[in-house]
Amino acid sequence: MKLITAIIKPFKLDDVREALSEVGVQGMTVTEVKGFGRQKGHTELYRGAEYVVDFLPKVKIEAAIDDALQDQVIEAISKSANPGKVGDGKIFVTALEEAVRIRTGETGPGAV
Amino acid sequence: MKLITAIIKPFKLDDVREALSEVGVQGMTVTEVKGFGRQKGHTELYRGAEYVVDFLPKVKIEAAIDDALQDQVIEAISKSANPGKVGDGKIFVTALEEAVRIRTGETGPGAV
Amino acid sequence: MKLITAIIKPFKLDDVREALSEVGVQGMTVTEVKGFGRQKGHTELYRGAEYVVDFLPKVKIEAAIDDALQDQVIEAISKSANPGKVGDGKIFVTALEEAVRIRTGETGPGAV
Amino acid sequence: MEDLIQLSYAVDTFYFLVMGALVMFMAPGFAMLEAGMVRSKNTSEILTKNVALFAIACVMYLLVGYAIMYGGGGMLIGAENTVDEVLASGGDVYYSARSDFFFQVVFVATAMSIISGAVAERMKLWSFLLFAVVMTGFIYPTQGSWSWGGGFLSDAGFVDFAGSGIVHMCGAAAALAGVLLLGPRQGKYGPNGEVNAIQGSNMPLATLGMFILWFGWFGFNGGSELKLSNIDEANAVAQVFVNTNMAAAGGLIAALILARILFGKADLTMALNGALAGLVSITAEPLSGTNVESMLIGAVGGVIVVLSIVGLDKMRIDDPVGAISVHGTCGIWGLMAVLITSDDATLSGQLTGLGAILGFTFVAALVVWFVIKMIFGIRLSDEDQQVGADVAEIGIAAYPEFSK
Amino acid sequence: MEDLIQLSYAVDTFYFLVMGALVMFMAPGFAMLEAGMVRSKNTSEILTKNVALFAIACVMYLLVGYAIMYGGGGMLIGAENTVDEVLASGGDVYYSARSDFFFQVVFVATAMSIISGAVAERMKLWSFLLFAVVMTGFIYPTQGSWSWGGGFLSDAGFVDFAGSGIVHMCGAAAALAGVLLLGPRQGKYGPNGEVNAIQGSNMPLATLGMFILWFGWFGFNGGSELKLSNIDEANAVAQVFVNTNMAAAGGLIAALILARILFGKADLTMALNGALAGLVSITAEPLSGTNVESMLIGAVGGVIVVLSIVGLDKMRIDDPVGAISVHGTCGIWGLMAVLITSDDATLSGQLTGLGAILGFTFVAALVVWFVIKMIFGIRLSDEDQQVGADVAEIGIAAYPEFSK
Amino acid sequence: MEDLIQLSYAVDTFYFLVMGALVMFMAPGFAMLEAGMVRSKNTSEILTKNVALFAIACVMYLLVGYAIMYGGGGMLIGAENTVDEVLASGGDVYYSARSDFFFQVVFVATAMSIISGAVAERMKLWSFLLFAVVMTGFIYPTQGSWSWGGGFLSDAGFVDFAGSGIVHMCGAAAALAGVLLLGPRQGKYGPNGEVNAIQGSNMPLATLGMFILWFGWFGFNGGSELKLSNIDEANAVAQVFVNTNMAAAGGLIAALILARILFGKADLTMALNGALAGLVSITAEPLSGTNVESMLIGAVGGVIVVLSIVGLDKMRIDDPVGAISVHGTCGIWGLMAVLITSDDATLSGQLTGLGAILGFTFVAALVVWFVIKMIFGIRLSDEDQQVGADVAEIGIAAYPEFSK
Ligand SMILES: Nc1ncnc2c1ncn2[C@@H]1O[C@H](COP(=O)(O)OP(=O)(O)O)[C@@H](O)[C@H]1O
Ligand SMILES: Nc1ncnc2c1ncn2[C@@H]1O[C@H](COP(=O)(O)OP(=O)(O)O)[C@@H](O)[C@H]1O
Ligand SMILES: Nc1ncnc2c1ncn2[C@@H]1O[C@H](COP(=O)(O)OP(=O)(O)O)[C@@H](O)[C@H]1O
Repeated sequence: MKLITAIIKPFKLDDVREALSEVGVQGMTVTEVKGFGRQKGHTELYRGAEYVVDFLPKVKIEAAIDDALQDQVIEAISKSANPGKVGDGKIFVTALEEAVRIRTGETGPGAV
Repeated sequence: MKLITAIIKPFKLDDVREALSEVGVQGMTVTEVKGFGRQKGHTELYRGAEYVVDFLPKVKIEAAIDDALQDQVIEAISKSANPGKVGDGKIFVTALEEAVRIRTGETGPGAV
Repeated sequence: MKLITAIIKPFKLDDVREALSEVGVQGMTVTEVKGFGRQKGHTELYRGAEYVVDFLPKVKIEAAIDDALQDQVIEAISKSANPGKVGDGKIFVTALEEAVRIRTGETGPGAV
Repeated sequence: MEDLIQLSYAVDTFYFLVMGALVMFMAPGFAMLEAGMVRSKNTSEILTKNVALFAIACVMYLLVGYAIMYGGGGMLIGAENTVDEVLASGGDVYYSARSDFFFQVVFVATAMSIISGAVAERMKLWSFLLFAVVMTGFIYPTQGSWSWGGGFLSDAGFVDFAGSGIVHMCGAAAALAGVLLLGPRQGKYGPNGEVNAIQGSNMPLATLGMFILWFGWFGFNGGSELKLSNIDEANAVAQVFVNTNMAAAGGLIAALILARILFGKADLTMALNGALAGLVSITAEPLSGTNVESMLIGAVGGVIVVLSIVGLDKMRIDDPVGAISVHGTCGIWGLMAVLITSDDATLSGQLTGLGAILGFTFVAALVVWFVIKMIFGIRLSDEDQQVGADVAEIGIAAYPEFSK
Repeated sequence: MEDLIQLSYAVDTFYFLVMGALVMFMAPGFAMLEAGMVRSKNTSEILTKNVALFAIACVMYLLVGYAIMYGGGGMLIGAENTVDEVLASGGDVYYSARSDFFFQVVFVATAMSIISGAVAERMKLWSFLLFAVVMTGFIYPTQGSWSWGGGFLSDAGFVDFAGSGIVHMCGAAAALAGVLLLGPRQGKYGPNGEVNAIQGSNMPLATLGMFILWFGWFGFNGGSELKLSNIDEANAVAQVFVNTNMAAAGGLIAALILARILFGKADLTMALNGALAGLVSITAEPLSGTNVESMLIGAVGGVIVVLSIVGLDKMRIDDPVGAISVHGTCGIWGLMAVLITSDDATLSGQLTGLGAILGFTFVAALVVWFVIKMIFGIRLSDEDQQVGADVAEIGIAAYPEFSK
Repeated sequence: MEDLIQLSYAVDTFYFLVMGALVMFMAPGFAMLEAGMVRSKNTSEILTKNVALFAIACVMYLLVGYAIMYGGGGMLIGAENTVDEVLASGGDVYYSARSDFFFQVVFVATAMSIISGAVAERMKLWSFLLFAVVMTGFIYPTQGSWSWGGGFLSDAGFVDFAGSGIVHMCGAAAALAGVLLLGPRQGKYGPNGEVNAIQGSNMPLATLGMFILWFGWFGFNGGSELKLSNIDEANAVAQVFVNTNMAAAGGLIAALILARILFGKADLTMALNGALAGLVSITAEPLSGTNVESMLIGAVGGVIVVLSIVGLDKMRIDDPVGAISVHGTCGIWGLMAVLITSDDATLSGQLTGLGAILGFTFVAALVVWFVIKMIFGIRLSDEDQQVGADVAEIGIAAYPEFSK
C-alpha cells in the first residue's frame, strides 16, 4: 500500500475529492496547512509596519491506497488540482506498511 | 522504528492517549483533521440551500515508536477508539528511518 | 528522497524556516498541532474545576528533500529550534518514494 | 398647570421607555454571555434559544401574562390613558399604559434568559421553547402578581424593588428545577467525583455580554423607581444608578480577588459572574442604602457567587454559565440584604416573599419540565451532545470555518 | 408659559437626540450582522465598508443631502432656531434644527448599510464607496424629499411613518440594481441550477447584529413620531415602541417555525432575518394598529422573508445576508400593510409611493452602478474572490491567527 | 413655577444619567477594541484588565477621587440636594448630585481604559491594577480639580469642554510613562531597526469597539454641556451631538484615505483609529465650531493619528492599539483646535493647561509606575509573553478551542 500526500490550493479541494472518488479512492483525510515554496508570498503593511505573508493557506490530503492505484491517483490529483499556476502544489508518495480499520480490525488493502 | 498514524473520532482522544501511555508510548502529536470515508456525511440546508457535510471532524494521532511496540500499540488504539460504529477510523503504519530529539541530539529509538 | 518531519515550538517557526532556506530547502508545509511528551503540561483551574493542559501547542514542519541534504537539514533544524529546554521537539525521517510537482508534472528530486 | 401635567406625563413616559429599551438590550447581553460560555459546537443553538425566548416572552406576556400579573381581567393590555383621565387625575396617572407594558415585558424576557444559560449544551431546543411559553405566559406572571400586581406579598410587606426575587431568583428557581430533571452535561462529572472543567469557547463575547448587562441594569433598576418627574424622584433615580453601579463594581472586585486566592489565577469568568452577582444583590433595594453600603452588598454577592458556583459543582448540579448562583443564590442574598438598608422591610416579610416565590416557581416549573420530559423529552442524547447541539438541532455551525 | 415652552422644546429635542443615537447604533448592528454572514476571508472588507459608508453618509448628507431633502435651498443645514423664534411660534417650533439633522442623518446611513450586505464578498471596496457618495448625497435625499420633504408623495397621501419604503425599500432597490450588474459570488450557483450554500462565518456576531438593530429600531420608529411632549404624543411614542417590539417578535417566531417546517431544522439565520423582517414590515405604520395586529403584520413579514430569500436564490439573485428580502420585499409588504391598520392611507397613495420610490431609486442606482462599472469596474476578479477581499483590498485578515 | 423647577430638575438629572450611561457603555467599547487588537493569547488578560479597571475606577473615585476633584473636603460624595435647597436656588441647583457623580465616574474609567491598550500584551495584570488604583483615585482627580474642579487652570482660561486634555491626553500621558518603563513587546522591533507587524486577532471585535465608543461619545460630549432644560441649552446639546458625529466621520475618512495612499491598501485599523482620533480632537470644543469646521478638525485628527502611529513606531514606542496617538497626540491637537473655533480660548491658556496636565500626569505616573516596577515588577518575562498572558496570568484562553 501507499500513502499519497497531496498539498493543494484550498479552493481545489472539492474537485480533487471528486476526482479521487472517481478513480476508486474511498477514504481520505484532510488538514489545513500553510505552505512555503516557490509561490512567493507578498509583503503587506499593517499599521505601517511591513510583514511578509510567506506562508500561504494550503490543504493537505492524505489517502492510503492500494499499490495498483498509484498512477491513477497521481494523475487524478494532478489533473484536478492544476490551474497551471505556481503554487499548485505537490504530491508525495510513501510506502505504507500496514493499515487497520479500527471498527472491524481488518488489515491490509481491504482496510483502506 | 515505526510511525503510527491513527485517525479517530475527536471525543475518543483522551481514551486513546491513556491507552497509549499504558503500553509505554511516551510522546505523540495530534492534529485536527477532516475525514472522508465510508461514514457518510449528511445533507444540511442553510437558508434553504443544500450543502453536504461530507468531511467529518476527526483527530489524527502520530506516534513514533520502537518496532517492538507495534502490535501492542495497534491493539491499544483499536480497543480504545472503537465504539464499533462506522467512521471509527484507521491506523496506518509507516517505516521511520530516523528520529532525533532536538534538545539532546539523541537519535534512534532512544529519541522517541 | 526523504520526508523530514520536525515538531517544534511555535515561536521557533521563523528561525527554523530561515535555517532551512539557508541549507537549500525550497519548500515546506506547516501544520498547527498539539504535542504530548516529556514536557509535562500543567494543571489549571477553570471556575474551580481542575483540568490538565497536557497537549501543548506545537508546529509541525514537513519538508521533502533530496537524500543528500538529510544531515544538513537535521543539523539546521536542531540548531535553530533548540533553546535547550524540554519540549523542544523531534525530527523524524521517512523515505519518500516519489514526489510530483502538480503544475509541471515533474517528478523526483527536481519536484521538491 | 394642565400643560405641566402633560409635559410631566411625557417625561415620565419617556423615562420609562428609555429605561425599558435598556432592559431590552439585556437580551443580547445574556445571549453573548451564554454564547461565550458554552463550547462552540453548541453556540448556534444557545443563540437560537436566546432570540426565540425573547420573542416568545413578548408574545405570551402580551397575550396573557400582563393581564395575569396586573389584573385587568382577561387578556391583553388594557386601554391607553386618555388625556381627560390623566388631567382629571391631577397627575396621579403619570405615564402611558403602553410604556408600562413595555417596561414589564422586557423583565419577563430577562427572567427567561436566566434559564437558557443553566440548561445549556444538553437541553432540547423545542422543549425549552415550550417551557418558555408556560414560564413567560403563566408562571412568572402568577408569582409576579403577588407582589408587583398588588397581591398578598405586597400586603405582607415584602420588599423587592426591582426584582432580586421576583425576576432573578424566580428565573433561577425554574432553572434549577430544569437542571435537576435534565442532569449534567455528558462528561461534566467523573465517576469518582471528579469535576471536569468544560471551558467556554469565547471570552470576548462573554465579557461583552457582562458589560451589556451592566449597562442594561441601569434601566432595570433605574426604571423601577417608576417615576422621575420631580426633585425627590429624580434624586432617587440618580441614587439608584449610583448604587447599582457600585454594587457591580464591588461584586467584580470581590470575585476576582477571591478567585485569585482560591484558584491561584485571575479567573476572568468569575470576575464577570461577580459583577452580575453584585447587580443581582442590589436589585432588591438599590435606593435606600448608601453608595458604600451598596458597594459592600455587591461585594458580598461577589464572594457568594464564587462559593456557590464551586458548591453547586460539588453537588453535581451542572450550570455552564453560573446562572443559578448569580441569579438564585445572590437573589436570595439580595432579598436578605434589604433588611440591612431598608427600614420598611421585615424579616418575616422577606422570608415570606422568598419562600413563596421560590417554592411556587420551583414546584410549578418542576411539574412543567416533568410533563415536557414525559411527552417530548428534554435531554439531548449523548450522541447529539458529542456532535453538538448545533448539528443536532440547528444545522448551522456557529463558526463553520474555524473547526474545518 | 414661556418657561414651559422652553422646557418642552428641551424635552422634544432631547427625545430626538436619544432616538437618533439609538438609530446611529444601528450602524454596528448592520456591521456585525454582515460580518457574521460572510466568510471570514471577506470580513475585514465588509467591516471597512460599513465604517466608511457611515462616515460618508454623514458627510454627504451634511454637505448636500439634507438641503436636497428638506429644502433650505442650497447646501448645509439651515440656521438653528433662536429663542425668540421658538417663543414667538408658541410651541410650533418645538425642537432643535440640529437635532432634526442628527435624527435624519442616521437614517441615510441605514439605507446605505442595507446595500453593503447585498453586494458582499464580491464588490470592489472603492467602487462601493463611490456609490455611497452618490446614494447618500443625492439618490436617497431626492426620493426622500417627495414624501418627508413635503413633495408630491406627501400630497398624494402616501403614508410611510418611519420609512419601510423611503429608507428600507429604497436601500433594497439600490442594492438590487447593484446585484444585477454585479452577478452572484463565484461558486454560488452551479451550472445545472444548483444553489450552493455559502455559510456565514460567525453566528454570534450575526445574532448580536440583529439584537442591536432591534434595539436601535426603537429609535428609528419611536423617534419618527417627532414629538413627545404631551399626553397624546407620549402615548403615541409608547404605542410605537410596543408595536415595533411585537412586530419583531412575531416575525422572528414565524420565520423560525417556517424554516423548521421547510428545512427540517431551526435555521438561526432565518430567525434573525425574521425579526428584521417584522421590524421593516411595521415601520411604515407602527402607530395606528393594535399590538396584536402589529405582531401579526410582523409575522407575515417573517413568512415573506423566508420565501423571498429562497425565491431570490431560485432566480439566481445572490444576496449573502438577505438584505433585499428583509428590506425590499418586506418593505413593500410594510407599505401595503398600512392599508390594514390606517384610515389615512389609500391604495392608490401607497402604490404611487411604492412605484415612485422603487422605480426612481432602481433606475438611478442602476445608472450610477453602471457608470462606475464602466469606469472603475465593480466586481472583484475570481482570483481576488478566491483569496478573499481582505487580502485583495484591505491587507488585513479579520482573524489572522485562526486560519494559520 | 415650583412645579416647573421640579420638572426641570428632573429633566436635567435624567439627561445627565442617560448621557452617563452612554459613557459607561464606552467601557465595553474599549474592551472590545483592545481585545480585537491584541493576539488571542493575550485576549483574556486584556479583558480582565478592562473589567477590573472599570470597577476599580468606580470604587476609588467614590472613596476619594470625587472629593479630591470637586472639593467637598474629605472623602465620598456630598449630600444630595434637598427639595428646599433646589427650590430656594430658583433653578441654579438644577440636577442631582448623584447624577453628577455618576457622570463623572465614568469619565475616570475612560481615562484609565486608554492606558490598558497602550501597555497591552506585556504588562503584569496586578501591577497594572495597582496603578489603576492610584491613577483613578489620585492622579486623574488631582489634575481634574485644576480645571473642572474650579482650580488654577479654570482661572487661567483653559478651555477643555469635555476633556480632550483632562481625560484623553491625561490617560495617554500616563500610558506613555508606563510604556517607556515597560519597553516594547518581545519581537516588536528587530535589532536593525525593523518594525515588525503584530496583527490584531479579531477585526470584528475591534470594529464593534470603535462603533460603541462613537455611540458612547454622544454621552461624553453631549453630557458635558451639563444642562439641557431650555432652548439655548437644548440647541447647544444638539450642536454638540452633530459636531461630535461629524468629527468622527471626518477623522475616519481622512485616516482611511491617508492609509490607502501611504500603505497601498485600505487599512481598517487605521480607519477605526481615525474615527476615534476625530472624536478626541473635537472633544475640547464640540460646541462653538460649525458642523463643517468640526468635520475638518476631525479630519485633521485622522491625518495626525496615522502619522503619529507610524512615528511612534519609528521611535520604538510600542502601542498595540494606537492609544497614545489617538488620545495623546490628538488630544493635544484637540486642545489647540479650540483656538480656531472658540473666542474664549487663548493660546497661553491652552498651553498652560496642556503643559500642566501633561507634565504633572506624566511625572506622577512615571513615579508610580517606577515604584511598582521596583517592588513588584511590571513586565511579563519573555517566556510568559511567548506562551501568552492568558496562560501566565488568567489560566483561561480566550478561544480555547480555536488553537487546539
Ligand atoms: N519540499 C517541499 N516539502 C514539503 N512541502 C512542499 C515542498 N515544496 C513545496 N511544498 C508545498 O507545496 C506548496 C506549493 O509549492 P510551490 O513551490 O509554492 O509551488 P509549485 O508546487 O507550483 O512549485 C507549498 O506551499 C508547500 O506547501
Ligand atoms: N484510504 C484512506 N486514506 C486516508 N484516510 C482514510 C482512508 N479511509 C478512511 N480514512 C480516514 O478514516 C476515517 C474513517 O473512515 P470511514 O471509512 O469513514 O470509516 P471506517 O474506518 O469505519 O471504515 C475517515 O473519516 C478518514 O479520515
Ligand atoms: N514518540 C513521539 N511520536 C510523535 N511525536 C512525539 C513523540 N514524542 C514527542 N513528540 C512530539 O514532540 C514534542 C516534544 O516532545 P517532548 O517529549 O515534550 O520533549 P523533548 O522533545 O524535549 O523530549 C511533543 O510535544 C510531541 O508533539
